[in-house]
Amino acid sequence: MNFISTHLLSTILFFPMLSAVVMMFLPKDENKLFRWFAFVASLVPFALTLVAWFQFKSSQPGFQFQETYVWYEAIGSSLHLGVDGLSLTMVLLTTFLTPLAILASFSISDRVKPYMMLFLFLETGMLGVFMALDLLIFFVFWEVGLVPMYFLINQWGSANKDYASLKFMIYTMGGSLGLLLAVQMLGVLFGTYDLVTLYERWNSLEPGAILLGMSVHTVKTIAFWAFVIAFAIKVPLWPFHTWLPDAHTEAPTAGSMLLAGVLLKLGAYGFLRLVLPLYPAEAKMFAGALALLATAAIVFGAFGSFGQTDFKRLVAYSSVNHMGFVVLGIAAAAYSIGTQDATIALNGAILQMFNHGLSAAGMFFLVGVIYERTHTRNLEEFGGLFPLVPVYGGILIFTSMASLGLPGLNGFVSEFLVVRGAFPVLTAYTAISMLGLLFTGAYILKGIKKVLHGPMNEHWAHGEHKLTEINFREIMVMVPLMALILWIGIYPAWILDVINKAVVMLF
Amino acid sequence: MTTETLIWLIPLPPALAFFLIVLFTNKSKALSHTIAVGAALLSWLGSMIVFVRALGVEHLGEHPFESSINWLPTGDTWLKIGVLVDPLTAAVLFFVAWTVLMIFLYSVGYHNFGQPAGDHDHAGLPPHGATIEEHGHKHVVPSIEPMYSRFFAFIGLFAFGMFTLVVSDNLLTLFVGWEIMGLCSYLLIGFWYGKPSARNAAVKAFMTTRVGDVFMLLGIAYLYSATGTLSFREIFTEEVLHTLATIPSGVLGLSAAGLIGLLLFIGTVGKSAQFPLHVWLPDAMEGPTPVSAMIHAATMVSAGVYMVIRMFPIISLDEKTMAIVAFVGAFTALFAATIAVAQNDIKRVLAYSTISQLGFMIAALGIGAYVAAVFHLITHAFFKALLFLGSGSVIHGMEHGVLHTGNHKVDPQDMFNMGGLRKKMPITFWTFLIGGFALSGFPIITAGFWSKDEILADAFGHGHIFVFATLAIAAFMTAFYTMRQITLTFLGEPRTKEAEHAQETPWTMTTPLVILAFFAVTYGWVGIPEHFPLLGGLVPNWLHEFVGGTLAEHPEAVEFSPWPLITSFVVALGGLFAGWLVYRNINSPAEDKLQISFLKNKYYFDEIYDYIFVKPAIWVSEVLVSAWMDKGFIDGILHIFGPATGGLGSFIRNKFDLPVVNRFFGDGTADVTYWFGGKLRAVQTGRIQQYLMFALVVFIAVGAALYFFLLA
Amino acid sequence: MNFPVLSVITFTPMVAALIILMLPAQRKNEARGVALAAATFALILSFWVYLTYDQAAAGYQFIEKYSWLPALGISLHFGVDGISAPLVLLTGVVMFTGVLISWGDDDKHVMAGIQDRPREFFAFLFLLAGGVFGVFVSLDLFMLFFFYEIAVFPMYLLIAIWGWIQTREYAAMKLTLYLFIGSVVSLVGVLAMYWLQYKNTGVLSFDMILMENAGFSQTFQNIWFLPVFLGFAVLGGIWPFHNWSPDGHVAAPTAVSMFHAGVLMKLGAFAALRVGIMLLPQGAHTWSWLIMLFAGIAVVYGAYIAFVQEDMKYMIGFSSVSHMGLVMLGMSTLNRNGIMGAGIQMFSHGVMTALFFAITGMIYDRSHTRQIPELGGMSKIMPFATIGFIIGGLVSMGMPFFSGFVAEFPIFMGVWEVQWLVAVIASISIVITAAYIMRNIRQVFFGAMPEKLEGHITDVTVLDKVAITTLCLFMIVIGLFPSFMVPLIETGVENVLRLLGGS
Amino acid sequence: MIPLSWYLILSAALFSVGLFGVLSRRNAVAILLGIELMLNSVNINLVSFWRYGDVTQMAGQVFAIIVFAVAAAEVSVGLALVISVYRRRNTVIADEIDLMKW
Repeated sequence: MNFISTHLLSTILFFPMLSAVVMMFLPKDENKLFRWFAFVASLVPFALTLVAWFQFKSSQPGFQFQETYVWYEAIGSSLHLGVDGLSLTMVLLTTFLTPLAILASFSISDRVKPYMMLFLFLETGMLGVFMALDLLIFFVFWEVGLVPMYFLINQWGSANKDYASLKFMIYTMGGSLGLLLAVQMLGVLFGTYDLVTLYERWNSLEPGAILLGMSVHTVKTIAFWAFVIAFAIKVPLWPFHTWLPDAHTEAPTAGSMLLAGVLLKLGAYGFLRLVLPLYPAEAKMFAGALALLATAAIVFGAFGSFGQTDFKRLVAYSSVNHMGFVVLGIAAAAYSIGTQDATIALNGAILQMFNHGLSAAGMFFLVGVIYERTHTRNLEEFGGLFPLVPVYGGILIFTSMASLGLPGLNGFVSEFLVVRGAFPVLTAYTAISMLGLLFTGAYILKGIKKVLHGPMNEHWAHGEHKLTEINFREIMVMVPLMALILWIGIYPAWILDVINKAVVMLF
Repeated sequence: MTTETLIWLIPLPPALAFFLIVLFTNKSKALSHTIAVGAALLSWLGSMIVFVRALGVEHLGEHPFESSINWLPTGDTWLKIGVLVDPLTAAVLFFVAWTVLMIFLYSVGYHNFGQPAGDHDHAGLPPHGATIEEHGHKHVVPSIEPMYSRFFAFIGLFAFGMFTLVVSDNLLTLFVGWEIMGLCSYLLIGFWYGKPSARNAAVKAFMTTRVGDVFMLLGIAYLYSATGTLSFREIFTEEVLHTLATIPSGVLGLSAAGLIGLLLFIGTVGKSAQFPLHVWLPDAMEGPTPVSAMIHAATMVSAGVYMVIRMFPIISLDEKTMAIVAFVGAFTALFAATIAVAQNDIKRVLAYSTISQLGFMIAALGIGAYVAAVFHLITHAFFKALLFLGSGSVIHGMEHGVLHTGNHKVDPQDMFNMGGLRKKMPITFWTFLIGGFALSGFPIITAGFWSKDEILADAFGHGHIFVFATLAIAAFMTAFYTMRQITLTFLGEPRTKEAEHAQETPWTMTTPLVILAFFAVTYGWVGIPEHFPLLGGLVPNWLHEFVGGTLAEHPEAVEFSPWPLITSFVVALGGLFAGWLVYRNINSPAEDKLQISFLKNKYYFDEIYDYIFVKPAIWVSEVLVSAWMDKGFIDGILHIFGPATGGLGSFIRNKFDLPVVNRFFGDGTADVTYWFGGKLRAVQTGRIQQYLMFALVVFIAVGAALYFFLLA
Repeated sequence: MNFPVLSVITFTPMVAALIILMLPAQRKNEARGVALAAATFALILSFWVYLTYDQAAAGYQFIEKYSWLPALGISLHFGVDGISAPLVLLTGVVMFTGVLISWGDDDKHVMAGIQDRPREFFAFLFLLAGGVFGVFVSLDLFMLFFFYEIAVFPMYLLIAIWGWIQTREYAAMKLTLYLFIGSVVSLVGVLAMYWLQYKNTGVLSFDMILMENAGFSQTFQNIWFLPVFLGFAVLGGIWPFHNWSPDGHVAAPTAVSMFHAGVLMKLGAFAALRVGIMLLPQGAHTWSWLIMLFAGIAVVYGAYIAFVQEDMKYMIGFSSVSHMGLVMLGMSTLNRNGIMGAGIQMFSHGVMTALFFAITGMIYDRSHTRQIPELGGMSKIMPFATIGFIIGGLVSMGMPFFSGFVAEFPIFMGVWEVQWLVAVIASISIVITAAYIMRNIRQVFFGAMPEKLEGHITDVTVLDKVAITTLCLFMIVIGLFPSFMVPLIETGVENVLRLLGGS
Repeated sequence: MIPLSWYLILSAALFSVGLFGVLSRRNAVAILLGIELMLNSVNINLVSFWRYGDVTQMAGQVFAIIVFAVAAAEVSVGLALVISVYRRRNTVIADEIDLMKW
């Protein structure tokens, strides 16, 4: 057992990948076996993360459970894993959502083995980003995470999956081109990719020096924007968000659960882990621009979502809206780094990442439940489903209220903290983004009204496509999500304490 | 059990009831309503115990019952949330507990518990009655509500929201309770989601209150960032208030306290349906009547006023904000009263009267009459709950008539289809009469008179003549439309067959009416000002002493002057008499001269808002954002890159790679060599001797060159 | 070294060629059997050489020296260093998989693989392989040229006889002419070096190790570096002289184009590095900017053109031009990261292109068309090949966890040290490569199967699967564990840097 | 004794006559004849250099004999060719045998 305790992080990281490889050798067409194998295989990292969570000493500064392995000596990069309060929360979110996503995809019946294998690879890809303390490893897992997602959308998506998956892949890769170049520059300048050393060496460059033929300041600004654009596309920030609705509507249910639940957090995590520590001065200088884009994301995300007729696109745009709050929090923190407002804003931003992960995954799953039964996502064709499927209706209202940010549930706590943190620093932007918050309510209620309310829907009431109630398995997917949503809504301190200490130590 | 833990426990029973019903007992109706009413009873009991203990403590204002826990870590400090019972909370807790319990009890009867299930009742539409075989002939009897247990779950959650709001010691949990009530009002107004009007009303209610909430959230954020804390005890200290008053907020020239007060006040405007954001409340009548009672009397709207009362110390720091508050309150009072006069639906009249009475309270706060506002809040809660429940039982009775005659076109809520119900429904009539008189401020007896008179006295005393005048006119019109309502529904002869067959409602509905009627009368005697002519000294002005204690410095009672007293006498009696005189022999809307279309359609505010806000919002989101911006503009740019790469690639290939590199260099050299070879071919003439001659010539040339270069 | 492993590796294919020629014509399977045996033997040996190369000692190992023509100082001087060891392994692997792919299944009605005169085909192929082995291991300039010509000559015959009917004459002739002119140009330069060394040191020898410190003057090196480097670089597909390669690929049969792109182009790059940069270091310094310019253009140029290609082989051909441009880019930086990256990229691209051409060949043999719009739905019928092609695609995209990334990253780091603008422009090619690879995979493998192809597409044979697995294995292993190959190449790079003046 | 130069002049003259014969005669056999003349002039040269040079070195003599052998081989082959051409083309005129033109 001491192998596990000494190599905790690498076990969590590589276990899904290894189980995927093992799954390759399982006999063909044993769908039930694949499903349960993948499910159990994804539960193991979750259990280990819980072990890590309880062993994690939140008040101890710096990174814990650190492990370093030889990977690519020649260019000074090593597989250096480590977690602090911030990344442990994200690891917990990932390992919590993946089993649920796999449980949710029990209804997939075509080519189950590759599907489950891709899912486990995706989990490793995501975990890698959160655990990496080496810039190159961060970039490696950042890019690798794209491939399984691309094939999930491409192979198991709905109608125009080709366009959506290609757009998703090329858009993110194009965006992270700048990141690739900046990472190379840092590696070349300092000979090593270790984040911790990079932090001080990069910040200790005195502004006057000449670097690559330009002043350090211009180099830093260019590198800053390269990082920001790569992460903005992933978050997605306003102008770079158009891939999200397409990718979401075409992805299979479980795919969009993870896409919204975790993949969007990679971008925000990038901001927190790389942009703020590496470019404090530039972040402070361009915080205004970031805040503008964040507010645009909030407002236009809300308006975009309000205007949709496809249920899944509505929820997809809501992700743009909610992630806009995260970036607003980060921008506010960047502007007033070190003050209490910054700490509160960051607490809010990170908790919002966690909460949005839960509520978005829940919402997408519920859209998937309806889609699997009716094979349509058009809001016009629903209406009056509440009498037919009351339990589903209840759950949908609960999760919608969570994603709406109703106080008493998790959404409100993080949004309140972000607003509280951002208000004194970026008053105008926070005020405008309130318009977004208002329309968040509008489109959520539009969703509920169009799907549930109205006289009993005859079309789905009887005949061969009679709407069946949400079954036990699907409820089991929702119960943990709802429980956590309620638990964070009522008593958020258990997770916020870890985040808070991490933020205080980090910035 | 210490009072603090008891206070913590007050909100919990209804929440527990909600979860129990939703998760477990939603199948059995009896079990659900027993849990719900039991929970309401428990909270009621808790509140009463706390109220009595609070009475026992003298100077409760200085050292109230309070306890708090660490909730949110923010950097190295913690945001604390907790409970607080000071005189204001105790008073409000009293009336909330009572009204909530009465409404729970009333709902059992209202939803026809014990009646057979409807023939073709679907969840989502009001019950249409069930035909039963009874000794020979068939007749239709009201059927039980299909979503019976869901109703009790929602009002349980509603009660939890209100209790959390009342007992919370900081703005955050207050806001939590506030929004939960917003959710429950959405769920309950849209209870019969089958009806399109109910669906739209629910969304309208939630969205309009949400507009207010958004500003309130900004206010809370501003307050929290300015003072570093949200709990009332820490904010209402001298130095914090002073700093707030002095820092300029840079907006509209208000001080920080002024802006915070204004932002929070906009939240109340949304929640208590004051002037600009009042449109949702009349539509909220779509919900079942106990809900309207709950929303418009006991809890939701009074929560808005309660928050302004709670924030009074901050708002009173800035006279500009106070002026705005006073103006909004007074204007709403008059504005709503004018509309109420022209309404035919019994519940809509009461809805507008609620808006107008809330206008009274807000105006009272605007002019600084703190105790009067609290007093009117409490009395209004009682008699408005009474009126709503009374109207509910009237409608219930009328439904009996409709089911009896079987013609469903007659709207049981329209007052012109009623008339002469005093004989059919005596208890309802008498309790409704007491409520009506309390609302219109019938002198001396009813509580409404004392609280309204207190407000008028304060307005007159502090020299706010303009406010005093508008409130007096509003009071007159209140009395007028109340009497109109009573005459149309109860007095005179039944105008339709359905009205003849109306029956008295069962005991579960009438007992709450009687209890509330009792309070509507007796509660007034608790706040009679000392130097009132005859009755002055009889009962000590308990309310003034007790509630006044919440503020730091005790507000001194205004000295007596006869004028406000006379005006309230004249206004009340005059209005009542005028109402009865005009409407005693009108029995169809045509004859009613006051049905001016302008008032009837509520000054067309709904259409204006729809035109100014809703339509553009839809256009912006559908056309501007998702169609133009996302699909057209941003995707447009993206769709340039793909083909552009293709174009560049084919350009390089077809224009440069093939022609230049391939043809020119590659095959070009081949052609040159080919050409050169072609030229050389001429040398191969085939004749041997030419070859030899050529060889000789070359031999000689080379020999000469060598000789010339090397040797020479 | 008691056992002369390098000479055995070099001459096994040639001996095998002779044996195959002696077999009677109609005994096809026997010819293929002998070929496979020889290829496997060579692979095992080259793998053994790769593993037992002592990284600590670095420098040239497995040295063998047999005098061949002492009068002119020519000796059969074999030796392997950090850079050439992986390439020997690459040749072994590509030869092994090439033979497997060409086996084909002649019993079913689909005549995949080489059916007509396999005997001669394998003979010439092995001659080619022997030549390539010779170049990688020879330390004697003359011997290098000797094997170089042996390698180029069979290419012509293989393409002209077994190639694609429409363009095989044109392509074969163009390819051979390009390569011969290139080799002639560099031969002239080599002779100049040979002559100058004789003048300077009085020793008449083609031996590279001697030549390394022959003390060529700065001006001499400036003049002669370009002809020598560009002469070899023509075979490496450097930008202005790249056009023979795509046409050659399209016309060549599967195994030959695997060899051609997989190994032959690396031959050119390797020879350019070994002769051009190591022997004329100062010349390399002065002209490095021009090489970087050409290489930079090649990277972007190849990617853009590949993006618009309709024919799969043209697409892969131009992507090879782009990737070989990366190799040249790595070399032109003349610093540790760049050259190391170039070394890894040579191996990684070799394996990847071999896989691409193998699978394209399988598809072509069955569907008789390589036009992407006319293909589709292959994944349902040959899932194994689909996965192979996807892994190859990911490598060519430079996706992390695959050898492509491990190779490209140090190249870009090297370029960063020299000229950051080129790095930015070259990195655009990554996205474009990703775009056309993804589009191609979707269209060919996952699109709908056109009804014209319905009937006669059969799954790939077991041998094909073995070939695909070996190639994919190498790519994934290097991607996940760079320490498998990178330290070895690093030792080779030390040697180059020492010669370049430790820059 | 006769100076060497005389022999050289003789052989040069003989060589030029032969050359002229080769270049101008139309008949193929005559061309062969001219070649024979040129070869013999060379022999004269060789022998004369041998005689006037270092007599111990037999190189001159040996070389002359080699030239005889070569001349014989060359004439036989040449005549064979001319005969076969004649059989095919019924002509021996050099100008008419120009099929080898490209």
